[in-house]
Order: sequence, then structure tokens, then C-alpha cells
Amino acid sequence: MFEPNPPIDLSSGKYLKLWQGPQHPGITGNMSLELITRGDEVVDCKTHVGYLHRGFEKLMERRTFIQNFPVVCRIAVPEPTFNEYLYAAVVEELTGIESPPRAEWIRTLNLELMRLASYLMWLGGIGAAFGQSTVYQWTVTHRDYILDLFEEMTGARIYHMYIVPGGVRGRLPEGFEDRCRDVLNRVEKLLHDVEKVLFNNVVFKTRTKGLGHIPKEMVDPYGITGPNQRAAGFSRDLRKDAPYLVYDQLEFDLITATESDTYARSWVRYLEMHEGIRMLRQCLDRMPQDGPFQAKMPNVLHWEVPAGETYIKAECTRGEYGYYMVTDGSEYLRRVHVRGPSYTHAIALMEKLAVGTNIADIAGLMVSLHTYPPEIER
Amino acid sequence: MSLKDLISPFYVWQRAFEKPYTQKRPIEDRPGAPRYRGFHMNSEECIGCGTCESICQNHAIDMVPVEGLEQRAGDSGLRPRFDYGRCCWCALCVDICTTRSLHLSNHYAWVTEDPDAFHFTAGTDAMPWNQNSLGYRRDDDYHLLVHDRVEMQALSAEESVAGFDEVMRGYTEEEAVLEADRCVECGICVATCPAHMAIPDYIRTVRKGDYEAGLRLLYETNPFSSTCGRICTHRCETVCVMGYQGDPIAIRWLKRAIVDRVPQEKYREILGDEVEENGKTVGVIGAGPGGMSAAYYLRRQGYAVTVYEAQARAGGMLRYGVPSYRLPDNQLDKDLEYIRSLGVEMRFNTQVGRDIPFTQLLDEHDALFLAVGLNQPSALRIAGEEHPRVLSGLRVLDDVASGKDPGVGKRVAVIGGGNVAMDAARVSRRLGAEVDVLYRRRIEDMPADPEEIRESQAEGCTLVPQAIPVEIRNASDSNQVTIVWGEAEMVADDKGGRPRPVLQEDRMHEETYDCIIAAIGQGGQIDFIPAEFRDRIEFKWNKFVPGDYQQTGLEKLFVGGDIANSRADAISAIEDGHHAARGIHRFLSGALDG
Amino acid sequence: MDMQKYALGPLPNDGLSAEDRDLFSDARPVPYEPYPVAVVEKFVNWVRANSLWLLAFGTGCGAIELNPLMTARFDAYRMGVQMRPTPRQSSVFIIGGYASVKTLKRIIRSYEQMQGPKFVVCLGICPINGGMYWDSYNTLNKFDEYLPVDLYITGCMPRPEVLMAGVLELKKKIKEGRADGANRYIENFEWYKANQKRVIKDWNMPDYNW
Amino acid sequence: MNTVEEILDFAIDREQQAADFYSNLAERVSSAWMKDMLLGFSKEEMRHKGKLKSVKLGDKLLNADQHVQDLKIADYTVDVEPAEDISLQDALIVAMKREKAAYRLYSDMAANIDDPELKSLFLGLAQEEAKHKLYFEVQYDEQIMRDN
Repeated sequence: MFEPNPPIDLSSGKYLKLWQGPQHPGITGNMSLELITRGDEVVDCKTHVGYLHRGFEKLMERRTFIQNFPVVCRIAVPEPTFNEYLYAAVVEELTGIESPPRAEWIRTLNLELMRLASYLMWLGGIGAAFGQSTVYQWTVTHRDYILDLFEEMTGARIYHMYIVPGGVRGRLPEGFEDRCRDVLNRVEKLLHDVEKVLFNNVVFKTRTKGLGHIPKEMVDPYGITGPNQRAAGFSRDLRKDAPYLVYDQLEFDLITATESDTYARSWVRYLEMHEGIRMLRQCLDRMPQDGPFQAKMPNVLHWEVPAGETYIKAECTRGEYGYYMVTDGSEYLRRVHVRGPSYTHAIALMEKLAVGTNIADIAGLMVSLHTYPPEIER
Repeated sequence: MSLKDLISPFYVWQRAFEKPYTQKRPIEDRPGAPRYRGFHMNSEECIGCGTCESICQNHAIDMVPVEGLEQRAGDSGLRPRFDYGRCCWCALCVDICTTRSLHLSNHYAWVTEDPDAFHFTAGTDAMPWNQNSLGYRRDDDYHLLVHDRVEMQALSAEESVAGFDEVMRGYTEEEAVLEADRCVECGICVATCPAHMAIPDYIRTVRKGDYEAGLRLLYETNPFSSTCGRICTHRCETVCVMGYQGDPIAIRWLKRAIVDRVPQEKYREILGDEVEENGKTVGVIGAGPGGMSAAYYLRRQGYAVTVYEAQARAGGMLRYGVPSYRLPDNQLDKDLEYIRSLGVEMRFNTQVGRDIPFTQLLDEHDALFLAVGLNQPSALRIAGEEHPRVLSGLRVLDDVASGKDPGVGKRVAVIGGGNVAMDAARVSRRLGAEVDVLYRRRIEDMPADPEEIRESQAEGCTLVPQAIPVEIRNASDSNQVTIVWGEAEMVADDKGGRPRPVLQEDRMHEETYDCIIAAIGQGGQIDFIPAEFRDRIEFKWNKFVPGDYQQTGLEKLFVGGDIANSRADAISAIEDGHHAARGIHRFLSGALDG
Repeated sequence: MDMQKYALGPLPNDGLSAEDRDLFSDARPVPYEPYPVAVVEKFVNWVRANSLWLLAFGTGCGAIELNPLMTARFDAYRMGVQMRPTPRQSSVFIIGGYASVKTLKRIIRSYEQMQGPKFVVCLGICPINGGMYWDSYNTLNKFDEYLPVDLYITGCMPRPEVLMAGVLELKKKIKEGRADGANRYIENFEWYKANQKRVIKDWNMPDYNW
Repeated sequence: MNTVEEILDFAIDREQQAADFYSNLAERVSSAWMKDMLLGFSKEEMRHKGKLKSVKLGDKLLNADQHVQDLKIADYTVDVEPAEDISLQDALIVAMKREKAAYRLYSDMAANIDDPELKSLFLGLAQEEAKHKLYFEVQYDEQIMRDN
């Protein structure tokens, strides 16, 4: 399991080297896989990243603490909110600022909506990767309904820049709760349809069951977290194990599976979407309607954060997402490191899982790991 | 594989009968949400402070000068220019906008083939979205700046009226840092400060706790920092951008915070005392803030400076006009001592014209700086003013400053609404008198500083606005005096001046006091300038009209201070002195035409 | 047209090793010449404008809004737009936001493989003037120094609606015969190549990817 | 004085006298800046004279019933002597009082005359003088009573 894949003699003429990506419709985001194939079987895989590298961690060292908050959300394009939350949490931890309870509820709502939107997009992706493009059409549209909610709440569809260190940037708009419930109902109805069309689909089942099996003992050494890990039978979730925000006040179940293949991972995510909707409904019902949504802040223009270091993690859609930050007491941070789950899932794990699969299943396998290349490279 | 798995996917057809998702006309039918962060708009309230520019992490905002803007105090004349090849619509600029003029529309479509076209100046360029009424605004309860001032510890009204102890106690180090932290460093104040002090820079030194650097910055433009840290008229604070949504930064108190933390003994070490003599001499007439400021900057440049002062001590109006509960003597001395320690020669009790002729000074020195100030109180010029119980405000303050009892009695009427009137009233309160302040106009027209007015009221002075004195009479008790005053109606001035009070002769009042203190204004006295020079010097009313660098038509003579400017405050005099020092240096080194 | 200018001889293909050089064409690209009859050219342009095939290459974060654009809700298909998996079949290259140096190499390769008429549309602020990553060491600030751009759509992210507006604008431009980016590329070939090679240090591909 | 001509000549003469008064005083004063100022007053009177001259040639005089604000400062200030060491404050008082006297003179003349044309002429002149008084009163308000 930990040995490198056996060396392959390309000059023997039995093998063909294939580049999948970065310009390839079956690849998630902008990365590439270097496949060695024998017939249509993949015998070796190398992952290549770096196409999306922007040097965020360096850019952040040049920006003040408030200026960093619009920057971080762009680290993971389809799922910016977790970055916003984690950055805010890290800064709050280092400065000792506490965001007020109302902000905590709004943040939770925001994160869970983001998770749902992100899962919807992923659900479309897994559908499309196995030829079920109708599901893709449906889910992307329903994700758009959630983006409408975000637009209303935060002022933007993709990069919300809403969770600011100290709280959130504004109260929820008038009538938001009703519109949000309406969207949740629609999504829930869609999910039931998707279950029938995708998860009960003989094609999907046949192709995904057994594909990309992650052995249980591989999980910890490879740093596999999130639904990928839960599909392998571990019941671990930071929302339960190290609750942050208001997760300790919400009722939800941990979803696990044991098969640890593409189908199991998909099914875990599918059930987690239902749990997400459940949590969102609780948020809407129980959220405080008044009180401050921002802590008392210093003048942010020259905000000096005391020297210190900290690591804060949260359970994002794909697993553990963490921010490690070192400050030296100046207006600029000394070092930040963003730990995204895509890094471990898409690079080392993918290289292992791809071996022995069919070329046609590579796209589906990748999607089943749910990785975002912009987050790998930052 | 079960049969269910084969059939179930056909469920997809059910959705074929539902309403399609497709937006018919997306561009027209889907405007941005009410809070959408679209393109920028800027309203007229913008004063070009540039805070948006400093917070923009993408350098998408440039402050550019805009033609045809209405000239306003505290307006830099710059407006933000946006580069939509940089902007990321985070709207931090909106959140930080000090005047709340900047906001976003919900317009979001801009497509063009020219990459250099995505520039515009918000608010002044005609953009298609300028009329949009929706879009992102900062929420009322969300702040990136601190709007409330850190209040300074002060004596209560009862405590302060009991003696001449300084009322304002100064910031603690923590308070000073908190207050300094509020500054957005826009620099609007620098343009408004008569001395153009490096305000944001010295505030930063307070924040960093580097008081020595702060002191050096202060002395670059103002050698009366301890004084100005207490009694400056702080025009800077009236334009401070933080004042648009909250309290302006306490710039004056922060200046004081620096000097309070540097002991007198360290001044020479921090600021240096090296002077390279250049062999030229300059005479300064008047040891007030203007004269001493000129003396300081001239001495720094190596001139041998002699200051001629009619009084026995230096400080001018700061010593004889400002009571010690606002400016303790030792604080004024702190400033003056350092200037004198550089080797400035002082000639006290030397009144030019009486003790030494003006022409002699003109001959002895390479240049002269004249800042004699306004020390002649204006007379009331109403019937009966020669009554012995009618005192002048300046005299009362002078007496108190020199330790004499002005003998105001138990019940005092102060006439006037300027700082001298307020000082006279508050001094009288401290001497145990009941005080009425009669003022011809409304309280909001009073030229005194607002806090002076507020504090005098707190200390129990009764302000009687719109009261015009018309006559002074003998009272039945010869130690008392009676004043007749009439109520005033305010009429607007057609020519745009301040509203004028008009006496209502049918509404007269009569009141008896132990004394009346007149503090209606003061004039200057320059009769010592011989008639032969008159034609070369320009005057308007009773003031000098100096040319560039405070120079008069008599080339060697430079003038400044209250007698040469219309603002009549210490900071303006200080700047006149500094400016004249630069002028004299240029003149004597041949760079300034005569 | 002055063909002299393009008769500069074969491309040097300096970046390739001697044995690889034989494997690649060294022919120079030639600009497109419109039909001599104006009406015909106009008609052809109309046809081109109504069948825009996008290259499915998510070069940057802008790709995130292409999903809604191409699916049911915004449904750009009704405007004659569709995604194609390979450059050989595509006519519109969408630069989805920032382009990093490593991606630029693939962008050039894909762009040159596209068959004319071809157009480049830039999404978002980053290709205009650096945008969010103006001070990053790994992204390009002004994209038009590397490839000719026919249209810019500002925003971060530009909404699908603006992308549709952009498509309409591009169609207009094509119909008017003004979308001449491809010709600009060939006419200023040396300049573009010099710029590209300035940032791509390991140039190991032919000078023009036929 | 029975004709418009005569009355205007009288008024012109009075302005000339006033101008002379100020310029004479300017010669005598010792204060450096008073000289300039008094010459300024004199010039002001000469301007008034010029205005009356143009009235003689057909220009319109100030309308008799136009309201000129009376600040009543001249009414309650004491009389002062135009001495050599006159101060700015006193010079302004002298000027206010002179204009007030002129205003009184024309008003009284208007009251004692029946011819409506001449009456309105006198009233118009009175208004002119009231305007001059207002000018000095405003200056007194601004320069002397800054703080009051």
C-alpha cells in the first residue's frame, strides 16, 4: 500500500502514456493526470498540479488582516465560505475577539448553505461523469437557487466575503427565512428524484460499486478525511468531535458506510445533504432575531494582531479544512498555511486509486473523491 | 441488479412535465439583489479622504484630482478612480468610507473589447448605473472604524470651579493608544491646520508608543507643543473625517499625550541643541507664540536672535490671556524654556517705541519679525463706561495670571462671547462670583470654542444671549454698577456675513452687578513704527497685510501673529512665525526678492 | 495583403531538441483573408456568429460560472453556444479569470490548435489588469500581451447574465467583421511569441502548435 | 433749494465736505494704519459723490421706500472727538454718526416739503445715507465687536 507503484518500461511497446488534462472535460478543475495504460486499463498514474497556483499564502503576508479577508475566499472557488470562516476564526482566536452569538448562527447557516450548494454541484459532477447529464442539469440549477440566497444575503453569488473577522457583514434580509425554506423544500424534493434517477440507476450502480476502494488501513496514513473517510467506516466529523460555531446545539446524525467505494462515498454525501437540510431548518427556526452581529472591533486600517500561532480546523464538504497562522504582533501576519483536504485526496490518494481502473472511470473516480484543484495549490 | 434499478431511472420523465428552469430573458429579468455588490457609486458627500484607497488590497482605487469641484473646507479635491481590471467587489471601500458617500449599485454588466476602458471616477463620471437606487450599503450596525472618542479624565465642574487646577487631566498611555488607533491617517487635517503639522504621523507615534519620535515630529512645525496640546483651537478636529459618523479624533489631546510623556530634561537630548552660528542677527518684537516660534526656527538655522518683550515674562497672550486651569504656567514654561535654551536672547520689559526706538532695531538687525499681537481691549463706547466698576477682560486675566486679585466682587456681568469672555467668566467663577455672560448674538454664534462654552455653563456661568448693552449707570451702592441692556433680534446679512443682532428698544432690562467685565474684542498698537515707513507697509483695518513669507513692503520687516492674520489664534501665530523664519532665511540668503 | 511580411521562412522551433524538431511542423500561420465579395463575407460572419463552440477548459476560477451558464437555468445553448471537449472543434476560447504561467503554456497550445475563425473572451478582472492577483509571482497581469483578446467581461465573478451579454456582444462583433483577434495574433506573431517566451522559461514545444 | 438740481448740488457738496473731512484728518493722525483707513473713508465719500453726479445726469436714485437695515449701533455709542490719536474704533464711530446725521438731515427735509417729486428725492438721498451708515455699522460689528 505504501510502496511506490512498480516501475514500468515504456519502451517495451505494451504501454501507452496518456495525459488527461489540464484541458480535458473529464477532469475536475485545472489539473492533469499522467496515465500509463495497457489497453484501457490504467497501470500507473501521476498527478500534476500547479496550473492554478497563485501563491495565496505569500500574498497574504503582504496584506493587512482586514485586506486578507476578501483574498481567502478565493482559495477554494466552489466553496469560499469555509475559508472566510476559518480565516475569521483564526484572527479572532489570536486577537481574543469573540463574535456575538447571532453572528455564530448566521455563520453556521452560511456554512451549511455553502455545503449544500457545494454538494449539489458535486452531485451533478458525479452524475455527469457516469453519463447521467440530466442530474447535472437539475443540481446545477438548484445550486443556483442557493446562490440566489447567497446573493440576497451577502451581495454576491460566488465570492460572498460575508464572514468578516469579528462577525458578519450584515443582518439577514427581510423575508430571507421564508425564501430559504422554500429553496430547501425544492432541494429536498430534488434529492428524492436524484435518488431514484441516479442512485437506483443500474448503470450508475454497476459502474461505481467497487470502484476506487479505499481500504480502511489506508485512511489515516493517507490523511483521508471527510465523507471519504466516513464512507470507509470511520465515524469522525469535526462538527461532532470538536464542535465549533453552534454545531453543539444542532441535532444531526453522522453518516457512515463501510464499502468505501465510489458508490458508498456518493451515498454518504447524498445522506449528508439531507442532514444539512435538517440543520439548516434548525438554524432558521432557532436563530436569534436581534442582538449585535459584529464584535467591537479596533480600527481595522492598522490592526495589529498580537504575536502568537494557532491552528483552527473545520469540517468542510470534503473533510478537514484548517488554517495555521503565525503572527508577530505587527499589522501583517508572519506566515499562514492553509490545509485543504483536496491536497491529500487528489494527489497521493488518486495516484493509488487509479491503478487498475478503466480509463473511462478515471473521471468518475476523481469526482468521487470530491477535490478542488484551486484549493490544492492555493 | 434488480428490476427496480432498471425502471427507476425512467422517473426522470416526471420532471418533463414541470415548469422549465430556464430564465426567459435573464439579462432583463434578473437585476442584482437589493444588496448586490455591483459597480461603484459616490455621492456628493465625498470629501476625498482616500481611506478607500488605503484599504483596497488590489490597488484598484486611485485618488485623482477632479476639475470643477466646489471648494469646501476639509475636501481634498480628490475623488476615487476605480480600475475594474483590479476591483474584486469586496466593498471594503464602502465599509470604511468615512462619509458613507461611497456605495455600490446593483448593476453588474460591463463588456468591452478594450482592456484599458475599465476605469472611471465614481460620482463625477457619467456611468449608466449612476441612478441605481439599490446595491450594497454598509449596515448601520457594522463598523470597521471606531466612531466614539476616548473621553479624557477631567475635574468635575465642582472641583474645577474650586481652584485654578488644570481641568483636563490628560490621557493615560492606554487611553492615548486607543484614541490614536481610531485615526485613518487620511491627512485631511494637515491641510486645515494653520501650521500644517504632520498630524497623522505623530498620531502614529502615539499608537506605537514612540513619544520621542513624536516630539521630533511636533517640533518640525510647532515649538509650542505642550501649549497647543492644551489650548489649540484645533481646526484640524473640525474637518477630521471621523467626525462625519462619530467623534473626530482628539488630535489636540494626542499632541498633549506626547509632550506629557517627555520630561523637560530630555528635550535637548531628543531634539538636539547644536546650532551652527551663521553670523547674522534677527530681532523679534513680541515674545508671544508667533515671536517665539520665529525665534526658535531662526535660531535653529544659526541666526543670533534677540526677542524684545514689553512684559516681564515671555508667552504673550498665552501667559497673560489664558488662565492656568487651561494652560498651567509650567507647561508654557516647558515650551519656552527649550527655545531659550538654544541661545535665544530675551530682553524683557523692553517696549519698542518707549524703551528702544524702532529704527534702532531696524539698524541693528539684519531682519525683524514683528508679532506684537492684539493687546488693546476694545472699549464699549456706550454711555457710562468710564465707571470704575467696569473692567476689561484682558486686565482681569492679566491680574489673575500675575497673582493679583482683580476684585471682581460677588456678582459679575461679562460682556462678550469670545474666548476672552469665557476665560473672564470662568476666572470670576473661581474667584467666587455669580456670573452672567451677556452676548449680543445667539449662543451658536459665539466665537469661543464650543468646549469653553460647554465648560463655562457646567461651571455655573449663566449665558444670556441676544443681549445688547446700551448704557451703564451708577448704582445706589457706589461699589456696584448698573447695566441697561436690550434684547436683540437676529437679522440675516444680505451680503453673506454672519447674522446681525438688532436692538429691540421696547424690550429693555436693567441689572445691577458688583462689576462689569468688557470682553468684546481687542485691537493692536503699532504707533512705534515711524511715519516715514508707513507708505511702504500695507494695512487693512487695524491689521498688517503681509506679502509672501510674511514680508512687508519694508523689506527687512516681517510680521505675523494676531496683528497680521484674521484667525487670531495661537496656532496661526506659530505658523506665521515659522513661515516668517523661512522667509527671513530666504531673504537673508538672497533667495527672496526684496 | 503584403505576403512578404509572412515569408519570413520556417519557424525556428528553437525549444525542441534536434530529433523532436522533425516531428513538428515549422510552417508559419497565415492570416485569414475575407471573401472578396462583401456580401458573402457578411453572410459567412453571420453564420459564424450563430454557432459559437466553447472550448471546455477551465483555466481559472471563472469556470465556476460556466456551469450555470451552460445548464438549464441560463441555457446558453439557445444562443447557439455549446461546449466542446477539444480545441480542434472549438471556436471560442474563454479565459476563465487568472492565467498562471504553467497554464499559459497549455492555453497557447490549445489556442493554436483551434481552427479559425477563433475568438478569445476573457472573464473577470484578472486578465484585464491582474485583478486579485496583481502582485502574485505566478499569474499574468495583462493577458492581451500573450494572446489576442476579442472581448473582456469584467466582474469577480461575472454573473452568468453578464457572460450571456458578453456572448451577445461577441456575436455582434463577429457579424460586424471586427473580431479579428486571430489575425492580430498572426500579424504580430513575433511580438506575441517574445512575450510568451519571456514568461515561459521551459519552452519545449514548437513555436506554433499546428 | 427748490429744484432737483439744487438739491443734488447740495448733496454733492456735502459728500465733498465729508471727503475733505476724512482726508484732513488723515493728514493729522499719528497712527500708522489710521491714515490709510481714513483715506479709504475719504475715497468712499468721493465714490458717493460720483454716484450723485451720475444721478444728476439721469441715473436712478435709491428707491425711497426700499428698506435699509438699521443695526442701531450708532444710536447707542457715545460721541467721540476726531483727534490726532484717534483709534479705529473711534474713527468708525465718527463715520457712523456722520452718516446718521446726514440721514436725519435728508429725512427732516423730506418731512418739511410738499412737492412729491422733491420729497421722494430727499427720501431717496436719506436712504443712500442709511446705506452708508449700514456699511460702517457692519464694519464696526466685524472689526471692533468681533467677540460680541
